[in-house]
Amino acid sequence: MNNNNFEIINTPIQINEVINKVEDRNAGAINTFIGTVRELTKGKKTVYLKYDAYISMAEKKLAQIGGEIQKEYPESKVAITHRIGELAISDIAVVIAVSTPHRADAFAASRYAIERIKEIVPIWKKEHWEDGEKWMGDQLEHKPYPEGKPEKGDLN
Amino acid sequence: MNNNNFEIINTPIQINEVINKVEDRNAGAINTFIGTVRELTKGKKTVYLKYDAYISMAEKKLAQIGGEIQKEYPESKVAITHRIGELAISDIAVVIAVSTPHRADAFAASRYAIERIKEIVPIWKKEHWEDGEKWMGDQLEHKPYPEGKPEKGDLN
Amino acid sequence: MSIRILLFAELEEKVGTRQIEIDGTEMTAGEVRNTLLEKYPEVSAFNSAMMAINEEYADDQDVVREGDLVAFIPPVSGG
Amino acid sequence: MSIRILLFAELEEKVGTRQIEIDGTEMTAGEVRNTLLEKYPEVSAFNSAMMAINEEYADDQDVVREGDLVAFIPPVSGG
Repeated sequence: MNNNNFEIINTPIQINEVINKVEDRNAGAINTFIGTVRELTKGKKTVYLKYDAYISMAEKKLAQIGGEIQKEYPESKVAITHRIGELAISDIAVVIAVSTPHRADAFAASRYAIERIKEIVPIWKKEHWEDGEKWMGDQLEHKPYPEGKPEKGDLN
Repeated sequence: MNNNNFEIINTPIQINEVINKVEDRNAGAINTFIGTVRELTKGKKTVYLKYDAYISMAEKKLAQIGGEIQKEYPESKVAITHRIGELAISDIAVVIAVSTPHRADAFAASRYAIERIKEIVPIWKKEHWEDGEKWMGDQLEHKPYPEGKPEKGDLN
Repeated sequence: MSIRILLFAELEEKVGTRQIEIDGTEMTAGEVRNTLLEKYPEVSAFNSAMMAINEEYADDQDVVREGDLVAFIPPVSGG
Repeated sequence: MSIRILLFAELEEKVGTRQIEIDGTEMTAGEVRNTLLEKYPEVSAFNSAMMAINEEYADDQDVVREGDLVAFIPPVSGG
Protein backbone atom coordinates (compact mmCIF):
# COMPACT_ATOMS: atom_id res chain seq x y z
CA MET A 1 0.00 0.00 0.00
CA ASN A 2 1.48 3.25 -1.19
CA ASN A 3 1.90 6.14 1.20
CA ASN A 4 0.19 8.34 -1.36
CA ASN A 5 -2.89 6.48 -0.27
CA PHE A 6 -2.95 8.71 2.83
CA GLU A 7 -3.06 12.38 2.07
CA ILE A 8 -3.86 15.73 3.57
CA ILE A 9 -4.61 18.22 0.80
CA ASN A 10 -5.83 21.80 0.63
CA THR A 11 -7.81 21.51 -2.60
CA PRO A 12 -11.18 19.85 -3.33
CA ILE A 13 -11.07 16.05 -2.97
CA GLN A 14 -11.75 14.10 -6.15
CA ILE A 15 -13.75 11.09 -4.94
CA ASN A 16 -12.84 8.98 -7.96
CA GLU A 17 -9.13 9.45 -7.39
CA VAL A 18 -9.41 8.05 -3.89
CA ILE A 19 -11.52 5.12 -5.06
CA ASN A 20 -9.13 4.35 -7.92
CA LYS A 21 -6.33 3.80 -5.41
CA VAL A 22 -8.09 0.79 -3.89
CA GLU A 23 -9.19 -0.95 -7.06
CA ASP A 24 -8.11 -4.55 -7.20
CA ARG A 25 -8.90 -7.56 -9.37
CA ASN A 26 -9.82 -9.49 -6.27
CA ALA A 27 -11.93 -6.83 -4.67
CA GLY A 28 -15.62 -7.49 -4.99
CA ALA A 29 -16.59 -4.64 -2.69
CA ILE A 30 -15.51 -1.07 -2.17
CA ASN A 31 -16.96 0.92 0.67
CA THR A 32 -16.55 4.67 0.60
CA PHE A 33 -17.22 7.05 3.42
CA ILE A 34 -17.54 10.71 2.52
CA GLY A 35 -17.67 13.28 5.29
CA THR A 36 -19.29 16.53 4.21
CA VAL A 37 -19.89 19.88 5.86
CA ARG A 38 -23.37 19.87 7.34
CA GLU A 39 -25.24 23.13 7.75
CA LEU A 40 -27.00 22.36 11.02
CA THR A 41 -25.40 20.84 14.10
CA LYS A 42 -27.58 20.75 17.20
CA GLY A 43 -29.74 23.49 15.73
CA LYS A 44 -26.78 25.81 15.16
CA LYS A 45 -26.19 27.05 11.63
CA THR A 46 -22.65 26.69 10.31
CA VAL A 47 -21.57 29.36 7.81
CA TYR A 48 -18.28 27.69 6.92
CA LEU A 49 -15.59 25.55 8.48
CA LYS A 50 -11.86 25.74 8.63
CA TYR A 51 -9.76 22.62 9.02
CA ASP A 52 -6.13 22.67 10.00
CA ALA A 53 -3.72 19.77 10.53
CA TYR A 54 -0.29 18.81 11.71
CA ILE A 55 0.15 17.59 8.17
CA SER A 56 3.19 15.33 8.37
CA MET A 57 1.98 13.58 11.52
CA ALA A 58 -1.60 13.40 10.26
CA GLU A 59 -0.51 11.59 7.09
CA LYS A 60 1.50 9.17 9.24
CA LYS A 61 -1.51 8.52 11.45
CA LEU A 62 -3.77 7.97 8.45
CA ALA A 63 -1.24 5.44 7.15
CA GLN A 64 -1.21 3.82 10.59
CA ILE A 65 -4.97 3.39 10.39
CA GLY A 66 -4.52 1.80 6.97
CA GLY A 67 -1.96 -0.56 8.49
CA GLU A 68 -4.32 -1.49 11.30
CA ILE A 69 -6.99 -2.34 8.75
CA GLN A 70 -4.62 -4.40 6.62
CA LYS A 71 -3.57 -6.35 9.68
CA GLU A 72 -7.20 -7.25 10.35
CA TYR A 73 -8.12 -7.73 6.67
CA PRO A 74 -4.95 -8.76 4.82
CA GLU A 75 -6.61 -8.61 1.40
CA SER A 76 -7.90 -5.08 1.87
CA LYS A 77 -6.68 -1.88 0.27
CA VAL A 78 -7.26 1.45 1.99
CA ALA A 79 -6.99 5.08 0.87
CA ILE A 80 -7.88 8.16 2.88
CA THR A 81 -7.74 11.80 1.84
CA HIS A 82 -8.60 14.63 4.22
CA ARG A 83 -8.94 18.20 3.07
CA ILE A 84 -7.86 21.21 5.12
CA GLY A 85 -8.46 24.92 4.70
CA GLU A 86 -11.77 26.71 4.37
CA LEU A 87 -14.78 24.55 3.47
CA ALA A 88 -18.31 25.62 2.61
CA ILE A 89 -21.57 23.77 3.32
CA SER A 90 -21.67 20.44 1.39
CA ASP A 91 -17.93 20.50 0.68
CA ILE A 92 -16.19 17.19 1.20
CA ALA A 93 -13.84 17.09 4.20
CA VAL A 94 -12.75 13.46 4.05
CA VAL A 95 -13.00 10.48 1.73
CA ILE A 96 -12.22 6.95 2.91
CA ALA A 97 -12.16 4.06 0.44
CA VAL A 98 -11.66 0.43 1.39
CA SER A 99 -11.73 -2.51 -0.98
CA THR A 100 -12.01 -6.12 0.16
CA PRO A 101 -12.96 -9.39 -1.51
CA HIS A 102 -16.24 -9.56 0.45
CA ARG A 103 -18.58 -6.75 1.39
CA ALA A 104 -18.92 -7.19 5.15
CA ASP A 105 -15.22 -6.46 5.63
CA ALA A 106 -15.34 -3.33 3.48
CA PHE A 107 -18.15 -1.89 5.60
CA ALA A 108 -16.44 -2.77 8.88
CA ALA A 109 -13.07 -1.41 7.84
CA SER A 110 -14.47 1.85 6.49
CA ARG A 111 -16.40 2.40 9.69
CA TYR A 112 -13.29 1.65 11.74
CA ALA A 113 -11.29 4.17 9.72
CA ILE A 114 -13.62 7.11 10.35
CA GLU A 115 -13.84 6.36 14.07
CA ARG A 116 -10.03 6.13 14.32
CA ILE A 117 -9.59 9.40 12.42
CA LYS A 118 -11.67 11.09 15.07
CA GLU A 119 -9.48 9.58 17.77
CA ILE A 120 -5.87 9.82 16.68
CA VAL A 121 -5.33 11.99 13.61
CA PRO A 122 -4.12 15.53 14.39
CA ILE A 123 -6.68 17.48 12.40
CA TRP A 124 -8.79 20.27 13.85
CA LYS A 125 -12.02 21.82 12.77
CA LYS A 126 -13.02 25.41 13.46
CA GLU A 127 -16.73 26.07 13.13
CA HIS A 128 -17.78 29.51 11.97
CA TRP A 129 -21.35 30.44 12.90
CA GLU A 130 -23.15 33.70 12.29
CA ASP A 131 -22.51 34.73 15.89
CA GLY A 132 -19.05 33.35 16.52
CA GLU A 133 -16.40 30.74 15.90
CA LYS A 134 -14.79 27.90 17.81
CA TRP A 135 -12.15 25.24 17.47
CA MET A 136 -14.01 21.98 17.95
CA GLY A 137 -12.71 18.99 19.86
CA ASP A 138 -13.05 20.33 23.36
CA GLN A 139 -14.98 18.51 25.97
CA LEU A 140 -18.14 20.54 25.62
CA GLU A 141 -18.70 20.10 21.90
CA HIS A 142 -16.95 16.85 21.18
CA LYS A 143 -14.77 14.62 23.26
CA PRO A 144 -12.52 12.43 21.18
CA TYR A 145 -11.27 10.11 23.91
CA PRO A 146 -12.77 9.38 27.30
CA GLU A 147 -9.60 10.04 29.31
CA GLY A 148 -8.74 13.26 27.51
CA LYS A 149 -6.16 11.37 25.53
CA PRO A 150 -6.10 8.08 23.65
CA GLU A 151 -5.33 4.92 25.55
CA LYS A 152 -1.70 3.90 25.28
CA GLY A 153 -2.65 0.94 23.08
CA ASP A 154 -4.46 3.20 20.64
CA LEU A 155 -1.45 5.28 19.87
CA ASN A 156 1.31 3.11 18.54
CA MET B 1 -36.73 11.31 -3.59
CA ASN B 2 -36.75 11.19 -7.35
CA ASN B 3 -37.38 7.94 -9.16
CA ASN B 4 -34.30 8.64 -11.26
CA ASN B 5 -32.45 7.81 -8.09
CA PHE B 6 -33.09 4.13 -8.88
CA GLU B 7 -31.78 3.03 -12.21
CA ILE B 8 -30.85 -0.04 -14.20
CA ILE B 9 -28.45 0.96 -16.98
CA ASN B 10 -26.42 -0.87 -19.59
CA THR B 11 -23.46 1.53 -19.69
CA PRO B 12 -20.61 2.09 -17.22
CA ILE B 13 -21.77 3.59 -13.93
CA GLN B 14 -20.39 7.03 -13.11
CA ILE B 15 -19.86 6.91 -9.34
CA ASN B 16 -19.99 10.68 -8.98
CA GLU B 17 -23.37 10.90 -10.65
CA VAL B 18 -24.86 8.52 -8.12
CA ILE B 19 -23.26 10.37 -5.21
CA ASN B 20 -24.44 13.75 -6.51
CA LYS B 21 -28.03 12.57 -6.27
CA VAL B 22 -27.83 12.25 -2.48
CA GLU B 23 -26.03 15.49 -1.69
CA ASP B 24 -27.83 17.58 0.87
CA ARG B 25 -26.99 20.62 2.97
CA ASN B 26 -27.90 18.68 6.08
CA ALA B 27 -26.01 15.54 5.22
CA GLY B 28 -22.80 15.19 7.13
CA ALA B 29 -22.14 11.67 5.91
CA ILE B 30 -22.42 9.83 2.64
CA ASN B 31 -21.77 6.12 2.53
CA THR B 32 -21.17 4.53 -0.83
CA PHE B 33 -21.11 0.85 -1.58
CA ILE B 34 -19.56 -0.17 -4.88
CA GLY B 35 -19.89 -3.75 -6.03
CA THR B 36 -17.23 -4.77 -8.54
CA VAL B 37 -16.53 -7.89 -10.55
CA ARG B 38 -14.03 -10.01 -8.63
CA GLU B 39 -11.74 -12.33 -10.54
CA LEU B 40 -11.66 -15.19 -8.02
CA THR B 41 -14.65 -16.71 -6.28
CA LYS B 42 -13.96 -19.83 -4.24
CA GLY B 43 -10.78 -20.40 -6.26
CA LYS B 44 -12.61 -20.27 -9.57
CA LYS B 45 -11.44 -17.70 -12.11
CA THR B 46 -14.14 -15.53 -13.65
CA VAL B 47 -13.46 -14.40 -17.23
CA TYR B 48 -16.43 -12.06 -17.43
CA LEU B 49 -19.96 -11.70 -16.14
CA LYS B 50 -23.27 -11.00 -17.71
CA TYR B 51 -26.05 -9.34 -15.78
CA ASP B 52 -29.65 -9.30 -16.88
CA ALA B 53 -32.70 -7.80 -15.22
CA TYR B 54 -36.44 -7.49 -15.34
CA ILE B 55 -35.73 -3.79 -15.74
CA SER B 56 -39.06 -2.16 -14.95
CA MET B 57 -39.66 -4.33 -11.90
CA ALA B 58 -36.04 -4.05 -10.75
CA GLU B 59 -36.22 -0.25 -10.76
CA LYS B 60 -39.44 -0.44 -8.76
CA LYS B 61 -37.81 -2.74 -6.23
CA LEU B 62 -34.76 -0.50 -5.93
CA ALA B 63 -37.12 2.41 -5.25
CA GLN B 64 -38.90 0.25 -2.68
CA ILE B 65 -35.60 -0.30 -0.88
CA GLY B 66 -35.03 3.46 -0.93
CA GLY B 67 -38.48 3.91 0.59
CA GLU B 68 -37.74 1.38 3.32
CA ILE B 69 -34.57 3.28 4.20
CA GLN B 70 -36.34 6.64 4.26
CA LYS B 71 -38.97 5.22 6.56
CA GLU B 72 -36.25 4.16 9.00
CA TYR B 73 -34.09 7.28 8.48
CA PRO B 74 -36.43 10.13 7.44
CA GLU B 75 -33.56 12.55 6.77
CA SER B 76 -31.73 10.17 4.45
CA LYS B 77 -31.38 10.33 0.69
CA VAL B 78 -30.74 7.17 -1.30
CA ALA B 79 -29.63 6.49 -4.87
CA ILE B 80 -28.89 3.11 -6.43
CA THR B 81 -27.68 2.33 -9.94
CA HIS B 82 -27.17 -1.24 -11.15
CA ARG B 83 -25.53 -2.01 -14.45
CA ILE B 84 -26.55 -4.90 -16.70
CA GLY B 85 -24.94 -6.45 -19.78
CA GLU B 86 -21.43 -7.82 -20.07
CA LEU B 87 -18.95 -6.78 -17.37
CA ALA B 88 -15.21 -7.43 -17.19
CA ILE B 89 -13.09 -7.97 -14.08
CA SER B 90 -13.05 -4.80 -11.90
CA ASP B 91 -16.05 -3.31 -13.67
CA ILE B 92 -18.63 -1.76 -11.39
CA ALA B 93 -21.91 -3.67 -11.15
CA VAL B 94 -23.72 -1.57 -8.58
CA VAL B 95 -23.32 1.73 -6.77
CA ILE B 96 -25.35 2.58 -3.69
CA ALA B 97 -25.14 6.04 -2.12
CA VAL B 98 -26.86 7.07 1.09
CA SER B 99 -26.58 10.43 2.78
CA THR B 100 -27.67 11.09 6.35
CA PRO B 101 -26.99 13.80 8.90
CA HIS B 102 -24.90 11.40 11.03
CA ARG B 103 -22.51 8.70 9.92
CA ALA B 104 -23.80 5.65 11.76
CA ASP B 105 -27.08 5.81 9.85
CA ALA B 106 -25.35 6.14 6.47
CA PHE B 107 -23.35 2.97 7.12
CA ALA B 108 -26.36 1.02 8.35
CA ALA B 109 -28.61 2.10 5.48
CA SER B 110 -26.03 1.37 2.81
CA ARG B 111 -25.45 -2.09 4.23
CA TYR B 112 -29.18 -2.69 4.36
CA ALA B 113 -29.55 -1.67 0.72
CA ILE B 114 -27.01 -4.15 -0.63
CA GLU B 115 -28.49 -7.02 1.40
CA ARG B 116 -31.98 -6.17 0.16
CA ILE B 117 -30.82 -5.98 -3.44
CA LYS B 118 -29.61 -9.54 -3.12
CA GLU B 119 -33.00 -10.58 -1.76
CA ILE B 120 -35.70 -8.87 -3.76
CA VAL B 121 -34.42 -7.15 -6.90
CA PRO B 122 -34.93 -9.17 -10.11
CA ILE B 123 -31.39 -9.04 -11.45
CA TRP B 124 -29.41 -12.11 -12.46
CA LYS B 125 -25.72 -12.72 -12.88
CA LYS B 126 -24.25 -15.23 -15.26
CA GLU B 127 -20.66 -16.17 -14.49
CA HIS B 128 -18.43 -17.08 -17.39
CA TRP B 129 -15.41 -19.17 -16.44
CA GLU B 130 -12.76 -20.62 -18.72
CA ASP B 131 -14.51 -23.99 -18.56
CA GLY B 132 -18.16 -23.04 -18.53
CA GLU B 133 -20.90 -20.64 -17.58
CA LYS B 134 -23.77 -20.55 -15.16
CA TRP B 135 -26.65 -18.34 -14.05
CA MET B 136 -25.99 -17.69 -10.37
CA GLY B 137 -28.60 -17.61 -7.68
CA ASP B 138 -29.34 -21.30 -7.44
CA GLN B 139 -29.05 -23.16 -4.21
CA LEU B 140 -25.58 -24.54 -4.83
CA GLU B 141 -23.75 -21.33 -5.56
CA HIS B 142 -25.84 -18.78 -3.73
CA LYS B 143 -29.12 -18.94 -1.96
CA PRO B 144 -30.84 -15.60 -1.74
CA TYR B 145 -33.58 -16.56 0.67
CA PRO B 146 -33.77 -19.48 3.06
CA GLU B 147 -37.20 -20.69 1.99
CA GLY B 148 -36.53 -20.48 -1.74
CA LYS B 149 -38.51 -17.29 -1.84
CA PRO B 150 -38.65 -14.14 0.25
CA GLU B 151 -40.86 -14.11 3.31
CA LYS B 152 -44.21 -12.50 2.66
CA GLY B 153 -43.23 -9.52 4.83
CA ASP B 154 -40.12 -8.91 2.77
CA LEU B 155 -41.97 -8.41 -0.44
CA ASN B 156 -44.40 -5.58 -0.09
CA MET C 1 -57.86 -14.68 -24.49
CA SER C 2 -54.32 -15.05 -23.28
CA ILE C 3 -51.93 -14.27 -20.45
CA ARG C 4 -48.48 -12.87 -21.19
CA ILE C 5 -45.57 -14.47 -19.42
CA LEU C 6 -41.99 -13.21 -19.03
CA LEU C 7 -39.06 -15.54 -18.47
CA PHE C 8 -35.59 -14.53 -17.31
CA ALA C 9 -32.10 -15.90 -16.84
CA GLU C 10 -31.99 -19.69 -16.76
CA LEU C 11 -35.70 -19.96 -17.60
CA GLU C 12 -35.38 -17.71 -20.63
CA GLU C 13 -32.39 -19.69 -21.80
CA LYS C 14 -34.00 -23.10 -21.36
CA VAL C 15 -37.31 -22.17 -22.97
CA GLY C 16 -35.50 -20.20 -25.67
CA THR C 17 -37.48 -16.97 -25.47
CA ARG C 18 -38.24 -14.20 -23.02
CA GLN C 19 -41.94 -13.83 -23.70
CA ILE C 20 -44.58 -16.50 -24.13
CA GLU C 21 -48.36 -16.58 -23.91
CA ILE C 22 -50.76 -19.14 -22.57
CA ASP C 23 -54.47 -19.42 -23.16
CA GLY C 24 -56.74 -18.37 -20.36
CA THR C 25 -58.72 -15.49 -18.92
CA GLU C 26 -58.51 -16.09 -15.18
CA MET C 27 -56.48 -18.55 -13.16
CA THR C 28 -54.25 -18.61 -10.11
CA ALA C 29 -50.53 -18.03 -10.36
CA GLY C 30 -50.11 -21.65 -9.25
CA GLU C 31 -52.19 -22.79 -12.21
CA VAL C 32 -49.99 -20.73 -14.52
CA ARG C 33 -46.97 -22.43 -13.00
CA ASN C 34 -48.49 -25.89 -13.46
CA THR C 35 -49.43 -25.11 -17.05
CA LEU C 36 -45.83 -24.28 -17.82
CA LEU C 37 -44.48 -27.29 -15.95
CA GLU C 38 -46.70 -29.47 -18.14
CA LYS C 39 -45.67 -27.64 -21.29
CA TYR C 40 -41.93 -27.72 -20.45
CA PRO C 41 -41.52 -30.84 -18.27
CA GLU C 42 -37.72 -30.70 -18.65
CA VAL C 43 -37.50 -27.18 -17.16
CA SER C 44 -37.63 -27.85 -13.44
CA ALA C 45 -36.62 -24.26 -12.68
CA PHE C 46 -40.30 -23.33 -13.07
CA ASN C 47 -40.71 -25.01 -9.70
CA SER C 48 -38.20 -22.94 -7.77
CA ALA C 49 -38.89 -19.58 -9.44
CA MET C 50 -40.81 -16.84 -7.69
CA MET C 51 -43.67 -15.30 -9.60
CA ALA C 52 -44.66 -11.68 -10.10
CA ILE C 53 -47.95 -10.30 -11.37
CA ASN C 54 -47.68 -6.83 -12.92
CA GLU C 55 -44.24 -6.30 -11.40
CA GLU C 56 -45.17 -7.26 -7.84
CA TYR C 57 -44.24 -10.55 -6.18
CA ALA C 58 -47.21 -12.91 -5.97
CA ASP C 59 -48.11 -16.13 -4.20
CA ASP C 60 -49.36 -19.23 -5.99
CA GLN C 61 -52.94 -18.52 -4.86
CA ASP C 62 -53.00 -14.97 -6.25
CA VAL C 63 -55.31 -14.52 -9.24
CA VAL C 64 -54.07 -13.73 -12.73
CA ARG C 65 -56.50 -12.10 -15.17
CA GLU C 66 -56.39 -11.57 -18.88
CA GLY C 67 -54.02 -8.74 -19.76
CA ASP C 68 -51.93 -9.25 -16.63
CA LEU C 69 -48.22 -9.60 -17.06
CA VAL C 70 -46.86 -12.63 -15.22
CA ALA C 71 -43.12 -13.04 -14.66
CA PHE C 72 -41.13 -16.01 -13.42
CA ILE C 73 -38.27 -14.78 -11.24
CA PRO C 74 -35.51 -17.34 -10.69
CA PRO C 75 -33.45 -16.80 -7.50
CA VAL C 76 -31.92 -13.36 -7.93
CA SER C 77 -28.17 -12.66 -7.93
CA GLY C 78 -27.70 -8.93 -8.37
CA GLY C 79 -25.34 -6.72 -6.38
CA MET D 1 20.47 24.60 23.02
CA SER D 2 16.79 24.60 22.38
CA ILE D 3 13.75 22.45 21.78
CA ARG D 4 11.34 23.27 18.96
CA ILE D 5 7.68 23.24 19.79
CA LEU D 6 4.68 23.22 17.46
CA LEU D 7 1.27 24.57 18.45
CA PHE D 8 -2.00 23.98 16.64
CA ALA D 9 -5.61 25.10 16.58
CA GLU D 10 -6.69 26.84 19.78
CA LEU D 11 -3.14 26.75 21.17
CA GLU D 12 -1.65 28.34 18.07
CA GLU D 13 -4.32 31.01 18.15
CA LYS D 14 -3.93 31.83 21.85
CA VAL D 15 -0.14 31.92 21.78
CA GLY D 16 -0.18 33.75 18.46
CA THR D 17 2.31 31.59 16.58
CA ARG D 18 2.67 28.00 15.38
CA GLN D 19 6.31 27.47 16.30
CA ILE D 20 8.16 28.45 19.46
CA GLU D 21 11.40 27.34 21.10
CA ILE D 22 12.34 26.82 24.70
CA ASP D 23 15.81 26.53 26.20
CA GLY D 24 16.95 23.07 27.20
CA THR D 25 18.87 20.02 26.05
CA GLU D 26 17.05 17.19 27.77
CA MET D 27 13.86 17.15 29.76
CA THR D 28 10.65 15.14 30.02
CA ALA D 29 7.60 15.99 27.98
CA GLY D 30 5.88 16.83 31.27
CA GLU D 31 8.62 19.37 32.00
CA VAL D 32 8.09 20.92 28.58
CA ARG D 33 4.39 21.18 29.36
CA ASN D 34 5.08 22.82 32.73
CA THR D 35 7.53 25.27 31.18
CA LEU D 36 4.83 26.40 28.77
CA LEU D 37 2.15 26.57 31.45
CA GLU D 38 4.47 28.90 33.39
CA LYS D 39 5.25 30.97 30.31
CA TYR D 40 1.58 31.21 29.20
CA PRO D 41 -0.40 30.93 32.44
CA GLU D 42 -3.56 32.17 30.72
CA VAL D 43 -3.49 29.30 28.15
CA SER D 44 -5.03 26.43 30.10
CA ALA D 45 -5.33 24.36 26.92
CA PHE D 46 -1.70 23.33 27.43
CA ASN D 47 -3.07 21.15 30.23
CA SER D 48 -5.55 19.18 28.16
CA ALA D 49 -3.45 18.84 25.00
CA MET D 50 -1.78 15.60 24.05
CA MET D 51 1.90 15.79 23.22
CA ALA D 52 3.88 14.28 20.38
CA ILE D 53 7.63 13.90 20.05
CA ASN D 54 8.86 13.66 16.47
CA GLU D 55 5.34 12.97 15.18
CA GLU D 56 4.52 10.16 17.63
CA TYR D 57 2.23 10.52 20.63
CA ALA D 58 4.20 10.72 23.88
CA ASP D 59 3.49 10.50 27.58
CA ASP D 60 4.54 13.15 30.07
CA GLN D 61 7.42 10.97 31.28
CA ASP D 62 8.92 10.48 27.79
CA VAL D 63 12.25 12.23 27.27
CA VAL D 64 12.73 15.13 24.87
CA ARG D 65 16.25 15.82 23.60
CA GLU D 66 17.76 18.76 21.79
CA GLY D 67 16.72 18.75 18.15
CA ASP D 68 13.49 16.86 18.86
CA LEU D 69 10.29 18.31 17.56
CA VAL D 70 7.61 18.51 20.22
CA ALA D 71 3.98 19.16 19.30
CA PHE D 72 0.99 19.99 21.45
CA ILE D 73 -2.09 18.29 20.07
CA PRO D 74 -5.39 19.71 21.33
CA PRO D 75 -8.34 17.28 21.19
CA VAL D 76 -8.67 16.41 17.52
CA SER D 77 -11.80 17.00 15.44
CA GLY D 78 -11.11 15.73 11.95
CA GLY D 79 -13.42 13.61 9.85
